[in-house]
Amino acid sequence: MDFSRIEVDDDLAAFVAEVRDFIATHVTEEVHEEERRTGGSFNLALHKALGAKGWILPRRPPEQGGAGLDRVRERVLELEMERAGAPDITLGTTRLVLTAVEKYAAPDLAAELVPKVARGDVRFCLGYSEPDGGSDIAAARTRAVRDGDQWTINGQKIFTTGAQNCQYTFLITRTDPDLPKHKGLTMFLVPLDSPGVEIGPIHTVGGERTNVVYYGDVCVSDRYRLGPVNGGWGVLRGPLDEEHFGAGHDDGLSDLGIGSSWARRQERDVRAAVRWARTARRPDGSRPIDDPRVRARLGQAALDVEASLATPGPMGRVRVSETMIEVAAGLVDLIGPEALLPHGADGCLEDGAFDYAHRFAQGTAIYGGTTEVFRNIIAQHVLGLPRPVYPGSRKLADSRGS
Amino acid sequence: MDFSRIEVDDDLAAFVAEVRDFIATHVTEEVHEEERRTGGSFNLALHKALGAKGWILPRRPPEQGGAGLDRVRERVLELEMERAGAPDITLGTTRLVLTAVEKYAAPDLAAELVPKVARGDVRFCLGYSEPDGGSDIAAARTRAVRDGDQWTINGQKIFTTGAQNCQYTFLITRTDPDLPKHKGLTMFLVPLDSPGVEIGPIHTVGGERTNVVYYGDVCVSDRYRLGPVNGGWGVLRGPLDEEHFGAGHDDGLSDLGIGSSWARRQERDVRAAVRWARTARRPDGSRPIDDPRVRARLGQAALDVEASLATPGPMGRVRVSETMIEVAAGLVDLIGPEALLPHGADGCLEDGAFDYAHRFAQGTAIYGGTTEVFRNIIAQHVLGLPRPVYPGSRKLADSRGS
Amino acid sequence: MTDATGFELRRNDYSLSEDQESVRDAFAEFFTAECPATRVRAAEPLGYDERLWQDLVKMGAVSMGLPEAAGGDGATMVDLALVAEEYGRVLAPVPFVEAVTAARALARCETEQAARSITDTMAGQAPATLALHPVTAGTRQLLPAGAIAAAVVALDGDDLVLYTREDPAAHVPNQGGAPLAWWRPSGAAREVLATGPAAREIFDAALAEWKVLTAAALVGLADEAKRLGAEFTKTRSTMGVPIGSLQGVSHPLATVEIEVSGARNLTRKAAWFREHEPAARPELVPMAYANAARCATLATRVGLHVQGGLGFTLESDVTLYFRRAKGWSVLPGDPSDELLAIGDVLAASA
Amino acid sequence: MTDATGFELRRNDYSLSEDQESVRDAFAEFFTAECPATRVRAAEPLGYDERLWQDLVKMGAVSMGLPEAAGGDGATMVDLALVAEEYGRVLAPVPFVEAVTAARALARCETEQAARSITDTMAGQAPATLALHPVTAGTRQLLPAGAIAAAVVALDGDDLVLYTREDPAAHVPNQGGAPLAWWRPSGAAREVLATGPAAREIFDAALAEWKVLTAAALVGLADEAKRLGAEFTKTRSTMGVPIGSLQGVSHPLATVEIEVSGARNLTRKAAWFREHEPAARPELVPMAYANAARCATLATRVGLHVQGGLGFTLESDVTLYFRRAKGWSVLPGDPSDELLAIGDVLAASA
Repeated sequence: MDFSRIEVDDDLAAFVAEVRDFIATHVTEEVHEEERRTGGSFNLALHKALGAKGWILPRRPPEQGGAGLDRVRERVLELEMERAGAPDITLGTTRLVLTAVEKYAAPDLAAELVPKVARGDVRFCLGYSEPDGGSDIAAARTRAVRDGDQWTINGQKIFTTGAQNCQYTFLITRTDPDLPKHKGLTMFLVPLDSPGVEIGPIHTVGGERTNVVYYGDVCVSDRYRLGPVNGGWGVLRGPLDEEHFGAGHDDGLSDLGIGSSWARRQERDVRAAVRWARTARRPDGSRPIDDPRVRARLGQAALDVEASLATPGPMGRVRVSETMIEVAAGLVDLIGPEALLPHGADGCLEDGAFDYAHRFAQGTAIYGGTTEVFRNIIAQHVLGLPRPVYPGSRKLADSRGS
Repeated sequence: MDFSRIEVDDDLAAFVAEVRDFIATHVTEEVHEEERRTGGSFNLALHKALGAKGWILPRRPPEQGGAGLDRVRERVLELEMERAGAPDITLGTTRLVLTAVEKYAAPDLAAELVPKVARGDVRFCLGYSEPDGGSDIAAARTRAVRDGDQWTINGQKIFTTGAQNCQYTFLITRTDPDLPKHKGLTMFLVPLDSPGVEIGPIHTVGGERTNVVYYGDVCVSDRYRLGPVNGGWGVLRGPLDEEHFGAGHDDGLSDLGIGSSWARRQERDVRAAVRWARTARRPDGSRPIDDPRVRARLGQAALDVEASLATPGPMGRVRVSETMIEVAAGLVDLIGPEALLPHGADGCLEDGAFDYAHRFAQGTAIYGGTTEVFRNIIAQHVLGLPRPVYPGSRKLADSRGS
Repeated sequence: MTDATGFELRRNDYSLSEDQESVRDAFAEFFTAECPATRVRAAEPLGYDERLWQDLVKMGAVSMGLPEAAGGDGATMVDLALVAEEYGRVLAPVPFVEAVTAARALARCETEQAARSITDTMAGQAPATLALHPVTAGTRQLLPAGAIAAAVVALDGDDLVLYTREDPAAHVPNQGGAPLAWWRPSGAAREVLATGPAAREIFDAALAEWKVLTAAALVGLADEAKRLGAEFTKTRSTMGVPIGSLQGVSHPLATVEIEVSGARNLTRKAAWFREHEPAARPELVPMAYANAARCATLATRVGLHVQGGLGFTLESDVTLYFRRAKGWSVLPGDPSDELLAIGDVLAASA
Repeated sequence: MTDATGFELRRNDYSLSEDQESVRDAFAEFFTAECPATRVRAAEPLGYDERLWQDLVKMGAVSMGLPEAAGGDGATMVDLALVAEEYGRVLAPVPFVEAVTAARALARCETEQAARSITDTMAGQAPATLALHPVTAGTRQLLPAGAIAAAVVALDGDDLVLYTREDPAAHVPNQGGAPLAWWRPSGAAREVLATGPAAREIFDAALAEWKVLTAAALVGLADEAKRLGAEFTKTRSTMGVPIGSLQGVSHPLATVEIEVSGARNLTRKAAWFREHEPAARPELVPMAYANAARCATLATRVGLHVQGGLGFTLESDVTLYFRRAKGWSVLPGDPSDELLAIGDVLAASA
């Protein structure tokens, strides 16, 4: 157990300064403005600039396009980028998929892609969910049919976030509908410029853009298959477990769970609410912070955020999401209607942070599996409770029409 | 919609006085003391005194052993008895079962029992749950086997509250294990002095006494059968619906749900907490009520109780129970360790009301079906959501070993 | 709370009369027919549909709540709460609550200007609205319906004042999609409507009515958000079963049903007491308001969540409800300040 | 909260060292072997088992937390929190938290009487305990372990005082089954241990330690209540399926797992900061305490409820946990006062 300060020697201080310089140059108000406008969580210039620094794959050696950073420096980079609110969803999905690509792609494909990913020229998105499928990814019905060295793909995927900014999607397909549900799946890295791929934008109440992606007779070379035919579930497991359980990097620096960066964002929102409470004036001239009820409620909010950061694994995933929703709603209540004025509106507080947080929070209980999926995981894998038996848990046939 | 005061004319005022007199005479400190000691929610002398007044079946005409009260007077009696904390569980189960007895028992049996019930000489309890059965009453495995005019009963029931004070139990038995689950059940009114009946006490953390009742080769005459053989589920439905949905007496005076008397008890606890907050002194000499945080929390408690009283049907049943638990815990927190000193302890507050309420509350989410059972009812019957399919929902065979 | 001492027995009748049912059904029908979600969307971001408002006024939504002396129908607060619930159910982009409460306040003042403002509102003109906070020198407040109102009823010191102006103030975009505007009493015609205790009394009554009707609107909003969620779960499947059959989905929806059904009754009870015995249970208005606010937050959260990723997209109608749950309920400030108001009543009770 | 300005990077390592794991395992083994529920029941209503206490002292549960100069092993607050969690898990009827915090406070005072009291405690005699509230003239307070303690460490005005007495005070029965007694400083020997700011500092530290260790005990209590509930649901069936496979049962248990796992980590983190940088994150102690109190309330409620009617009977061990969840957590007063303490830190932060 260790929460001590990392000693900042001159060398590390110089690195911090370098990161902050980089952010000041590349994570500009224009980047934020574009993000508010598009919700894509991606900025091409920023991504390329990261690539030029070797910071897309920062710990890799320079010969692999990285910057050879140690874990401490990598963590500095992560936290400073996060604090600056740099758009990073596509950066995250790209890194997530790369692991599977390096493990399962043909060597020549991996060798081709890694340097491009490192430079920022190639990005990956996740082709998991289907419009009718809900959280049951293994029920995928998008079909891939083989014809010699080619596969023909038909189907549609939803919530393929970043598709408009990526070169490939990490696609789960059904290659054998007669096998048991989890055993007839194959993964592909599908070039998004293939004829027959059509990307349609979907916007969320949180201000994000995601996509529905249609695949109509899309021809993909077998070269882009990842792992064995009908062995797709195993290929997907790694990245999925990373999403479901968190990376679990046991290096004493990492977050306990993947929701931690959301929680830290909310920590900043609570701090912003404290600022508001110290500076706003009530009609009687008092400050909200002078009111013990306000202090106690800010105290509860800070506690919930701290507890969510301390909650490990899939438990943390749920605790963070539910805290996000609860605390964001509580801050709106506490502050009143001004909290609902968005960025740019006359009189908006803290750049619209409270308005944004309240809308954004709802999605965090859905991304990468709903909180119910995670509660099932906790019940079965942590508590050892008996697994429920559903008609369609094992066989694909039964989930037809779903 | 009408919440106006009932006008109290001289006649009604005299009745109120009569009730209060009765209570002062019969709901004495000794009665309360016995109740705290035994937890039986029954006092023989009180019950007989009620019978002598015609107040066990108060609206029936005197010739049926009642007092011929109108609904307003009946309501006065109910509320005053409740406010006095008169033990009344056995009174309630007796009334509940009587409806089924009058509807389904052989006329001579009903004719024999009604006056005895009215006088207080005969009381009924509910023989529903079984030790392994949980909330699924229809899965009853207690067997009744016919031999001519006699039935032989074997099995055990749990939570037969009041069995030690009753003459008969309203027993659900399995008479045909080969029929579908709900169709092989038969109801009996089993005399509790029958050889082979053994009553074992069970005490709860709420201070109540209930029982496990063993039936070993208990012979019961067919005279005590209620309703058709294998038609027991229909006989049970009436009393069960009353427990599950509340009486639904649409007379503009009645409670919305059966949990309302609990909620009114809690209303008195909140009022007691207000008294505490006005009289206690903090180390700095201030009263808790002077603290806006305390007032706001008492306000939330009062709101929750009021909302629970306003919530109808099965929804109210859940809202009341969950409010009981939440508010009782909240009052303990608010007041601190003195709230946990039981009746009679040095320094206990309000006669130990807060200690009692916190323990008692937990059971209210279980009695007559857990809150999960009621949520299922709401989901399926109010929201029209699809019914889940379980292996044992239809057939008894599948619930064997459960 | 009932009186702990002395005997008091009250009726406990939540049922609606036939007349009340007719009023509710008529407005439910109007709102359902005239205000599908497409119309709510079309009225964004301002949150005002002038034609809908004029049609609603023609139906008598404002006049019904005015005394007969003022040309109204003398409907009770219960009737108005029933209408407000239907208004909330469809998120109608009209200033129903503000216009009604302001007009009722004006009707309690016997000035010429008050009468003229009522006449204007009843003619379907831009209505008067109510400033929820007393005027404080040097500060502005967010005014409900401020971006469309022609006049403002406000408490200014010891006076209840009607401020009229040529043009409504500039709309301030907000998550609730409401026609809010920043407002302070500058440069507008100012007429004192009442003064001293009478002014305070009329203002307090108007604010209480605003809260009761907003609570009712939040109940309607919550009920519909729940319905949208529940319907979705009936048709979607996972693992071969409809998701609505899974307790992980059905139990939260049942919890919403529990909360909505209680919030509805509590709000109507508050409306009844407000109408018939406002001094008897003063805590009911803050109770109804705080409870409806909490209920709407819960119902929209669940109604959205059970629809998974689709519920979170802008195309999903439930997001319209989600945004207004908070947008409406925090207009007067922190809804949990109501808890303190309840506590103050408890503290003062015998 | 981390500092918003300036750069600070901290480690975020919740893992236990091998030594810490050994300490935890040793005490877990001791408590599991020595303190089944039957022994907890046998010690009721007083809530004290003298032999168990002596055995625990022999194991070094008190001495481990004392500085080497005082004959102890210099264990950290993290180590003590690990032991407290195991103590809470079995509801051991011993004054572990009180004796340890009082002894550590005494060890910070350099008086002869303090040293003697420590020696007595370490010999397995009736220990000293800690008065959680400063002495107020004319009022008495409920003293944890008051019915078994031979001495009381209390803040009295500007002084930290050790009160010793012949016999422990009379036990007050209480829902938590704890050896509580009413206490005021009368008729007992009185020795000043420290005075002025030093007295306040030692008292505040002792109270913070008491809260951290009680939070840890509540985490253990909650974890076991959850386990009892979960085990029950694995073996009981309804409708032909184990009830633990129903989301209406498994999801609330999962929620408890979420809360317990977070409360555990948060408490250990508070213990770490208390040990190593008490001034850096003063809000962590009230956070850990309020959170553990809430968690224990939830865990015992759910652990009891999922066992249905059987869970509510006195025979069910979970009721022992249920009664202590509140019994332990409200000893210093309202756990939500901790929220105000957190808010005060926030208000004072830059």
